Order: sequence, then C-alpha cells, then structure tokens
Amino acid sequence: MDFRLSELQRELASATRDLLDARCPASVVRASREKPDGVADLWSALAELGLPGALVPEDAGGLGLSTTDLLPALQETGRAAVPAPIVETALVAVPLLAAAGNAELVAAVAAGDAVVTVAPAGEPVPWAAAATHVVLLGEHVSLLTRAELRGEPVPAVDGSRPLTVLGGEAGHGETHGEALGTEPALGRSARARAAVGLAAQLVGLAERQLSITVEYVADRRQFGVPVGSFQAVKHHLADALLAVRFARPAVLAAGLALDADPVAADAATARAVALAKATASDAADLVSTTAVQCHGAMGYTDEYDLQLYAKRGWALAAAWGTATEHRAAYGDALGLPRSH
Amino acid sequence: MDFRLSELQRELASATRDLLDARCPASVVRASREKPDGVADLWSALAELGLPGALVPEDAGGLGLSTTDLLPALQETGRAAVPAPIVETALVAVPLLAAAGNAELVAAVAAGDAVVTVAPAGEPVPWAAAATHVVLLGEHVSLLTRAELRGEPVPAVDGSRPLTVLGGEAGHGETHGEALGTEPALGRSARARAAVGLAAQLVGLAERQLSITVEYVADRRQFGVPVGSFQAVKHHLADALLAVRFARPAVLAAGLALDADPVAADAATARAVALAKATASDAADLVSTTAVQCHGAMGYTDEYDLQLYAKRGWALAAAWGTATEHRAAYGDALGLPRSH
Amino acid sequence: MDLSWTDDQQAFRAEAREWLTANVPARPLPSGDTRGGFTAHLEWERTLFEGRWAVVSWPAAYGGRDASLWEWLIFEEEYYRAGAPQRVTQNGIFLLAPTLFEFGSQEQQDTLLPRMAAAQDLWCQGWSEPGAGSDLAALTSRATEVDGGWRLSGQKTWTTRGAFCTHLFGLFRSDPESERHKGLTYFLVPLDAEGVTVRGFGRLDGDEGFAEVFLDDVFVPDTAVLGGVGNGWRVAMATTGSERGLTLRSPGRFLESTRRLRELAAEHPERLSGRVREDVVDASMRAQAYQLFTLAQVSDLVTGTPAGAESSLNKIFWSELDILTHRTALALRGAEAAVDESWSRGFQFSLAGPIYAGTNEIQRTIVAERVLGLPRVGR
Amino acid sequence: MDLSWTDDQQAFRAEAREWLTANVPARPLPSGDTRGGFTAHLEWERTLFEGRWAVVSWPAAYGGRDASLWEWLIFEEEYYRAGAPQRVTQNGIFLLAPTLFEFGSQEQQDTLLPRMAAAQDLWCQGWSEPGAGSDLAALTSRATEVDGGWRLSGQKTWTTRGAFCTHLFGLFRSDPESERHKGLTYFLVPLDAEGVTVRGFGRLDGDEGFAEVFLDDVFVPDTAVLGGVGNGWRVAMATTGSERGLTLRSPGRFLESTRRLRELAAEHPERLSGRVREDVVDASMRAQAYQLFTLAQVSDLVTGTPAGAESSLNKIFWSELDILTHRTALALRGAEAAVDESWSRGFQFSLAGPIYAGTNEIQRTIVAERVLGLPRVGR
Repeated sequence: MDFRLSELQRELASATRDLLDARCPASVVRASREKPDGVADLWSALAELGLPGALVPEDAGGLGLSTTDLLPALQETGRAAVPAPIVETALVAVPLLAAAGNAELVAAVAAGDAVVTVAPAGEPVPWAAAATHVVLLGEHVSLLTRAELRGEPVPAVDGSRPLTVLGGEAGHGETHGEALGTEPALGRSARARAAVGLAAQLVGLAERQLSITVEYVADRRQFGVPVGSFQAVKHHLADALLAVRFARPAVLAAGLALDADPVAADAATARAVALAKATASDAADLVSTTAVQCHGAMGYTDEYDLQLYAKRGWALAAAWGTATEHRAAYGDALGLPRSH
Repeated sequence: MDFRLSELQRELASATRDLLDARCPASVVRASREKPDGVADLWSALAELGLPGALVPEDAGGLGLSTTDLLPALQETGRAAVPAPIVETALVAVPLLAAAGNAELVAAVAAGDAVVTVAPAGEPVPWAAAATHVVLLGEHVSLLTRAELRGEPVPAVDGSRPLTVLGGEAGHGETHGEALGTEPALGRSARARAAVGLAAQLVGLAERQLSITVEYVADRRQFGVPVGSFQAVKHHLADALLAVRFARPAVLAAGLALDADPVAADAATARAVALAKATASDAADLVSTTAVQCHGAMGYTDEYDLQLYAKRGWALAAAWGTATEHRAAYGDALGLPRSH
Repeated sequence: MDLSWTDDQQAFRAEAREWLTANVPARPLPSGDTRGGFTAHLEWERTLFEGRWAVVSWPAAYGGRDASLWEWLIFEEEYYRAGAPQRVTQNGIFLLAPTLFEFGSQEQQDTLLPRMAAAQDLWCQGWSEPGAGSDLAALTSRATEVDGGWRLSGQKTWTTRGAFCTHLFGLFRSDPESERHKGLTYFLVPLDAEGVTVRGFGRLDGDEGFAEVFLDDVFVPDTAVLGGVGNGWRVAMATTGSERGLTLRSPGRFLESTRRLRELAAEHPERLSGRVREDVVDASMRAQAYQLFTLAQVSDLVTGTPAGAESSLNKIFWSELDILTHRTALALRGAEAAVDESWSRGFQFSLAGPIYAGTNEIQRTIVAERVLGLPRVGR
Repeated sequence: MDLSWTDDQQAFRAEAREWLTANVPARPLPSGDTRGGFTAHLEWERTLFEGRWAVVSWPAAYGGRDASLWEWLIFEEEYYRAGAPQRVTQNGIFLLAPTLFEFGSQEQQDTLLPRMAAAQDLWCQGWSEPGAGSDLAALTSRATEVDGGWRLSGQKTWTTRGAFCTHLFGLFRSDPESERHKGLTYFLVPLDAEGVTVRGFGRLDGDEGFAEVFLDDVFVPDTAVLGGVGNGWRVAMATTGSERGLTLRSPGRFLESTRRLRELAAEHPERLSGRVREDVVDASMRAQAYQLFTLAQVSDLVTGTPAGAESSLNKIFWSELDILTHRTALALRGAEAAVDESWSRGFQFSLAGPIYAGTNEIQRTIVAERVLGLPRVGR
C-alpha cells in the first residue's frame, strides 16, 4: 500500500508541466480558437516527450506505460488546456489500434505523425479538423481517415476545442471505414479510459483556475482590503480546494483499477471510473463557478485568461458522461434499484 | 389583485400570537413532553379564540372562515410549537365531519370539547393520547373514538408531538368505526389541507428559530466581536431569511387555491399545495440547520429552547409528504414524464 | 386577499398578447450584445415604441400608457411568453429613467425621456471602474467645475453594450478632497462628446457586450448633473435599488425560461432520472414562488409600503434560480452542452447574475444588516 | 503506486475480523451517552482491552499492538463493519493520548496510558467554557501556582460524557496577566478532587451527554501539568489537529454508514426517485472518496510528510458527508423520520459535526489562510 506518485509519474508530469509552461501558455490556447486545423508544433513537442505513444510498447516506439503512469502527465495537459486530442489519441485510440493490430498507425502515433480523435456515439467530436484519423466508438468500433469523415463543424462553447457533428455515422450501429471490432469489452474499456483521462485533465483544469483565482483575490483590493481577506471569499475557495483535493486520489485509483482490469469487466472498476469522472467534473464545475464569482466582472471578461480554462472544464465535464450519469452508473454497479 | 393579509387574517393572527405568547411559551412546550395526555388548558384557550372550529359555519357555533382566513393564525401556532393537533382538528377533520353530517362532533369541536387527530394511511399518528377522536384517512375515511383506537406509542424525535403507530387499521383499506366516506375527493382534499396547514406552521416555526438565532448571534461574542458580525454567519442567516420570505406567499396562495377548488381537483391546485409544503419544509429545514450551526454548542443543548422548535420543524417536514415527494407531485401535475 | 385580475387588467393582457403575437419577429434576432445584433434590436425597439409598448408604465406624454405596476407585471409576463427580443434599451429605461423621474428637473425629463423611449438616445451605465467594482465608493473618475459646466476625466469599464450606446450615466468625484460615498455627483454624458473614447471588449460568452469608456477632460454643461452636485451616492443608490429588485428581472422571465426547460426535458425523457427531474421541477417551483413573492411585494408597493433592503432578496433569488435553470438544461443536453447555443450561452450569462447589480455577497450582507439587524462590526 | 495490502496487513485484518465477529455484542448497546449505556460500554471497553484491541497503535507495554497507521485504518474499517459499539473512551485515546506521547514525561506516560487503555481512567475534554466556544483562546479558567502544585478555578462546559468520566484534560490560564493564546497551561485533573462539581445536561437528542464542570480552588500537583507551564496553546493545538483529522473519524465509519444507507434504500425502492437515489449514491461515492483521500494522506504521513492544516479538509468533508448520509436516510424513511431511532438520532448527532472540534467556519478559514495562503486581514 503506497498511494504516493511514483518516481516515473512525478518525472513525466514535471517534464510535461515544464514543456507546457513554455509551449502552451494561455496565449497559445487563445490563439488556437482561430486555428481549427490544430497546433502542429505543440503536438510535435508532446510527441517528443512521448505522450501520444505513452501506452505503446517500447519495442514499437512508445514508452510502454500503464494508464496510471500517464495520468499525472494528463493532469498537466488539463492544467494547460492543451488544445489537442491527447487523451483521445494516447489513452483511447492507442489500445484500440494495438488490439486491432494496426501497427502502422500505432507507430505513426508514437512518432507524432498521427493525431487520432474519437467520436463517441451520439456526441459531437472534438478536434476533428486537427486529427489525421477518427475512431468511431459505438456498438461497432471503426477507424476513418479525416478525409473519409463526413460531418459539420458546430460552434463550441470552448473555441479551443472545436466540435464536429457527424452525419450518417453518428449512431455507430455499423462499421465505417476500417473495422476495429465489435466486442462489448472494446467499447466499454475505451469509454472508461476516456472518462478517466478527462477526469485527470479536469483536475488539472480545476487546479489552474483555483491558482489564478487565489492570486487575483490576494492582489485585488476592494473596501480597502484584499478581496481574499473576506470570510465569504475564503470559505468559497476553501470549498473549491476541498473538491479538487478529493478528486485527485479518485482519479488515480481509477487508473489503477483499469490497469488491473483492462477490459473494465468488474463492478469495482465501473465504480472507480464513475467516481473519478463524477468527482473531477463536479470539482472543475465548482471551481469555475467559484472562480468567476470571486473575480467579479473580471471573471466575466473574454480578455482575461480564466475563461479559457473554465470553458474547457465545462466541455470536458459534459463529455463521456456527466456527473449525474456517472452517479447513476455507480449506483447501478452497487446494485441499487432504480424506481419511478 | 391584492395579496396583502386581510383585516380579518391580521386580527385573528395577532390575537393568536398574543394568546400563545402568554399561554404557550417554550416552557409549556417543554413541559408537554412529559404530558402525552395533552394540554387541556391551552386547548380551551384556543377554542375560546375559535381556532378549532374556525371552519365551522357561524350558525353551527364556529367562525365560518375559509382555509385562507385561518392560515396566518396557524402560522402563529407553528411559531409557538403548540403541542396539540390544531391543524388536524380545525383544517382536516372539521370539513370531513361536516361533509359526513356529524353535526354533533362538529359542535363539540367548536365548543372546545372535542380534539380530533388524523391518522394518514401508513404514517404514525400525532397526539393520539390527547385526542378525543381519530380520523383514519386512507382509501376509506372513518372516525374512531380514542377508546376504539388500537395502537402503540413510539418514541418521537419531537417529544412534544407524541406518536402512535397503529396496528390493523394502518392501511385504511377498509372502514373502522364510523364511516365518513370513500370518495377520492374526500381524502385528496383532506391531505391537501393537512399539507397546507402544516406548511403554515412550518413558516411560523422557521420564523421563530430565525429570531432566536438572530438574537443569539447579535449578543454572543467570540474573537472580541459579536458572532453575528462575521460575514459567514450573516450570509447563512440571509439565506435562511430568504427561504422563509419566499415560503410565506406560497402557503397563502395554496390556501386561496383550496378555497377556490375545495375538492382539490385541478392540477393547478395540486401544484399550489405541493409548492407550499415543499417550500415551507425546506425553509424550516434550512433555518434549523443554520440555527444550530450559528449557535455552536449552545444549539446542540437540550436545555436551550431552540431545539423544541427545530424538532417540531423536522417532524412536520416529514409528515404529509416530504419536500422531495411534493416536488415529484408538482412535476406530475405539470405533466413532466418520470423516467428511469 | 385576492389573486385574481380585474377585467381591465385582463383586457390589458389580451391587448398586449395580441400585439406581441402579431409583431414579435418569427425568428430570434442575433444577440443584441454584438454590433450586428444590436442594430436589429434597435429596429425592434422602434417597433415597440410605435406600438406604445416600449415604456408601458410611463406617462402617455413620454410614449407610455400610464400603466400601473400590476399592468407592467402583466406586460412582462406576456413579453417573455411571446419570446420577444431582449431589451437593449434596458439600462436606460429600467435604471436611469426611475432616477430621472425621482430626481430629474422637468426639463431633463421632458428632453431625455421621450428620446429614451423612442430608442433615439441609447444609455449605458457608467458605474464600475478598474479599481471600483463591487466597491463602487472607491471610484476615482473626477469632475472639475469650470465655467458653465464640468470637465470629466477617468475610466469606466465593464459597461454593458457601451460600444453601441450614445450616452452614459454615471458617478464622478466632484469634490477632490472627498472620500468614499461623499463628494460624488451623478452625470449624464453624451458619448460623442470630445475627449470620450470607447473600446468594446468581449464577455465570457465571446460577445463584444462590454466596453471601456475613457474620458479625457470631457466638457459637459451644468444640465448634465442629475439630482444635484454632491448627491451622487444617494441618487445612484435609488437606481441600484431598482436594478437589483423587481424591475430588472420580473417573474415573467423565469416563468418562460422554466417553461422552456420543461420543453427541453420532454425532449430528453431518458435523462429525467436522479436529480435532473427534481431539478427541473425545483426550477419550475421557484419560478412560481418568485411570481408569488413579487405579487405580495407589489401589493405592498402599490399601497405605499416601500420594498427597501428587501429587494436584495429578489436579486439573490432570481440570480440563483437562473443558474439552476441553465445548469439543469445543460444536464439535460448531456454532451451537447458543449455546443455554443442558447442554453449554453444562457448558462454563461446566468453566472454573471450573482455579480452584476451588486454581488450576491453584498446583497446578503445588506439583508443581514438592514433586514435582520445584525451588527456591522467586522466583515 | 500500489493500492493493495501486504500479506501481513491482510492477516491483521483477518485476525481483527475474527475477534470482532466472536466478541461484538449481538444486540446494540444502549447509547453510551446515557448513564446506563455508559456502564454497558465500559464493559465492552474492558473486553476490547483484554483482547488487546483497545489501542492497537500503542506500544505493547501500554496494552497495544505497535500497529502501524495502515493497520489502525484496517482495524477501524473492521470495527465499523462489525457494527461494534461506539468508543466511550475516545476522547482519552484519540485526543489526550497523542498529546501524552508527544509532550508527556516518561512518568506521565507510564502512569496514565495503561490505565486509559484499560478504561480504568476515563478522560473527558475540558476545552470549552461558557464564554469560550469556537474562540478557545478567550478562556478564563485560571491556575494559580501554590506550594507543590496549582489551584484551579473556573467553569468548563459542553464536556462530552463529563458526568460519567473520572478525569478531565484542559487548558487553564496560568499567567493572570496574559491574554489570548499566551500564558495558558495544559492540566490533567481528577474529577474526584476536592472542589470539583460536575453537572450533566442533555444534548439535542435528549441524552445526558454533556456536562458542566465547576472547579473551585481545586488543588493539583505539579505532575498534573502536561507539556510545561505556559505552553498550553501549543500542546492543545497538537491535540485538536488529531481531533479534526483522521483519527477522530476514519473512513471505515462512513463506508459502514453508507452501506447501511443502501440497505435502507433497498427496503424503500418506492422512494428511490428524484434526488433521493442520487443522494444515496453520492453519499456512497463520497465515502469511497474519503477512503482514497485518507490512503493518500497516510501514504504521506508514514513516509514523513506531516498533514498539517490539510487535516481541516478531512473535518469539513466527513462532517458534511455525515449530514448528507443521515438526511438522505430520513428522506427514505418519509413520515417515519419523526420516530426517535438510530437514523433520526444519527441525523441530530451529525448536525454537531460541523460544530465540535473547531467549527467548519474556522476550518475553512484555516484552509484558506494556511493552505491557499490568503491574507489574514479582516474576517
């Protein structure tokens, strides 16, 4: 029993943070709103660090890591609101491609040459224009090249995470393009990894917003004192911190559960995943509401960076199951009846 | 359109408050915990004022009032936590007895000689030992004398509102004692009046707890200043006041809805009743939690009077439908689907 | 005690409904907080004015109908029920006009009100400054008395729709020696005056709905003073009172938004489990509770009992209801909540509710101190 | 990173489970906060002690098992899982003992700890006074130095189970010139000393679980001082740190209470709609989140990273979880919630959670100032 981060986790997370501090400040996230085709430079840098291919075996050009190994680094990609499908590529697509034996694309991912986004059945697809490939994740799991994808861009709340709504493929009741499989375990485990990867990013997003807010209220003076010296502000922010601190271990535990049960077959795994996504979504949501409120009108201003992270948080909280949906799933996994 | 209290409402409420200030201080409520047989003196005084028979026509010895006329006075009986079934007698039983043509008992109620409690199907009965009669309110509505009632006292959270659990009669699927009717409208409208009467008392209970708390925190000093000068305490109490202020008009509107639709047949009436009980229950609950918290350990002390009103509030919030149940009913009355 | 409308009031409602049904644009206008949308909304404002529905509670001489507060409430209900456009003239009509009626000279009223009603003058609010947000009394923009008038200098910010308006009302420090609430004067400033620079900037939702207004030695005549030199705080507080209370957000708005929420819910029955169904109902109930609370409040108002600090209760209530409504809508939309459309925009806008017109923290303190009588020591 | 238990830890769990299964009373004892129930609980404490399960983390010499913090957590899980009785010795074992281990002389430890473990000495906490509740530093009970010891005078109140205990630990003002946190000394006082009067009084739930302790010129020897004269505040804060954190409320307690909540839910499927089902799940999830948070925290603790102000987060979290759990249980019970039984008692007790061991308001301020680093100016 030792729930501290491993040396490897700490080092990869720290290298990721250093990279993103330099290469993905708020200005890059902001500018990406005008560049739906993606941030190729940033992706190359992430690939040099090994993140897209982190789960690819070492002999295939990857880092050979487990889901848990990667989560703290993904948290950093959340903190920086990386405007690219890193969770989708590294955590969702790679194991599906590897299982289907598409070694070529796996190698391209590890080399940084492929960017794979994922289209969950019935949900808008993020970063489709920036991706080289799209995995359709429904009853049937299949792979399209971007050229094969038919869909329409729709305006997104988070402009740095552009959305595409699919046409005929939306339901994923059949295979389009290259078949990756139809076993229920494929989709189930991929959805679980997506939820946990996003949960890690949500924790990072929450931490970022909290630190922006703490800095602001310590500095901003109203009524002759720092805004952060008011009891109401202190207590709001203490609650926000609490939510973040309790989400973090839940996310890591979900990673461990998935590594021990990669097909996500056990009820305990389902519970761990639901706990991670629900807790992290709620934490990010509470932090963003609190942050906007503690900033006053400043928090309601597009030119101020807070909103970039708040909007990414709202987008990720809504994706791959809302908090309420994950609570319902957790209850089901506990065998709790549902009634009218 | 004029939503101010009428002269009659104000005068009856004011007379009730004066009477209860004198005859039902906290010490009387406290002492009643040891007297399950009731507070006969206090009941006589309430009868002299006309409350138990308020809805009885004037030519039958009553005040000939409407439900709405009576609600502000009932709010005062809540504020004083009157340890007797005044809502059950005046608002629930009297119209049932009158409809069934039991003029004798109606006259006895108006004269202050009868105390009638009500046993809703499946719920514990309050003040059974203090009542002369019990109305069983289920699919069948019937009347028992206290001597005919079979039941066992159970310990109550609110010792000044003792509880009895019925035996065979609990389901009320058949008539016991004297039949009062089986028309659905009878039970439906009686339950609606009970809910609204309790809602009025809950508003009074909430107001009482709020005023006790405001007085305490203005006086009590910690850290060199009154506790009530801390922003956190101020904001908690502002939220509590808000809940009470928004519950009051909802309760009065439910009275008007019932007076216009005495059989509670319309969806709008169902909504008005659900709104009143849910809002008043939640207000009383928020106020009591806030009051206990703002008092610190003092609020957690049996010898301090606050708890008498808090416990009555919890008991009434749980009776005749919880806030969640009334919200579900409101949704049904709006035609909102229920799903898994 | 009576919750029914008179025949006259019902007739008024029928007339309003008929006119709105005939005139409300069939398709929603683009957001009035963008330059293009603002123009479209101005057209609508002029249509309203021509139908004499722009300012129903004002005297007929200024373009109104001398409607009672009851009729105003009815009109608001019908207005939202009809899905009519947002009122881009709101800050003038609902915030400045009550102040003009209370403190303005006859000449100010006669000159300004008709043009405001006709959406010829478009007013924005100049309260906040970079260093004075929730703490309005910290403002530093100054007014210096000169021959025949005043020179204004300073910077206002977070001015809603400031880039599209023609006039600004706001507070300036007219006594340089003064501090906090003293020595302030309420000025009325044309934005085309020499020395005024307006820069629009984006809100959270991306619309250019805010502006910074820079004033560099801007001359205004003595008639630009509203309510007397040095009386600015008292005059402004009368305005912020109406802002946070009833007139800013009437119940009709929330009755309609919760009706739309139930429509959305009916489209997503698969999501009506857990807290979501109860939240949909809760929002609907709160909208009704707000309506009833308002009816009680207006019953007092029309019989001479002022609302006072209690209007802070309105502000807290509707702003939280608005967040609940939109948060629940997004829960119903699931992953679609990430799409930029009216519910997600509305959610973002709802987050501003607890901030503008005095933060909810300030409102709670006002309620605690002025309604409950808690001691002011400490914060 | 590894969330699995070692073979030794699993063996420890199995041994604890076996012993508890064999020894936990089949029927729940009457409340330990009543005089009769307290006696029954003392018997249980002695059974625990005889099985060497009373103080698992203490040295074997004092009756413990030298168990690690991990094993302590495991024991707590098993203890609550088995439905074992409340620990009426809790205030001594979990609050005083850590202080004795840190600040006590060898003689104090050797004398007091074995008697505490064996439930021969029963300790209650003497912090609060009528004028010093959440503001502990305002206490006025005083200690006057005399030949060979001290004379204590004053009044302590809200002392949990004070009427049934034999000893009190608490703070007294030993320097009459001192103010606030200075000049305080931590004393250990036998309640049968001359000049001590104890009056029990009822809690919210009606049990006589509180006491007032009046001290009238009570003599105690110098050995009654814990941690040095004038060091009382520092010594006491070490204790309140453990109180609010982990040791007062371990995850096992909430894993068990939420398991019972789900049992109750399964008995009331007709009420599992709306918010109620989601609240049942939410409480269960929070219990698991608390367990995971604790595992992370203990991972740090056992490798030398102190918890510090972060333990305030535990206190806020478990106290709110406890209220949610019981509030949801009452919603499931509907009208039966008015009956006085374990869930309604538990609800009332849960309301004390945000008050005792430092109110949650104080904890939030601690978190904001010491963890987030917000400025202390103002309140």
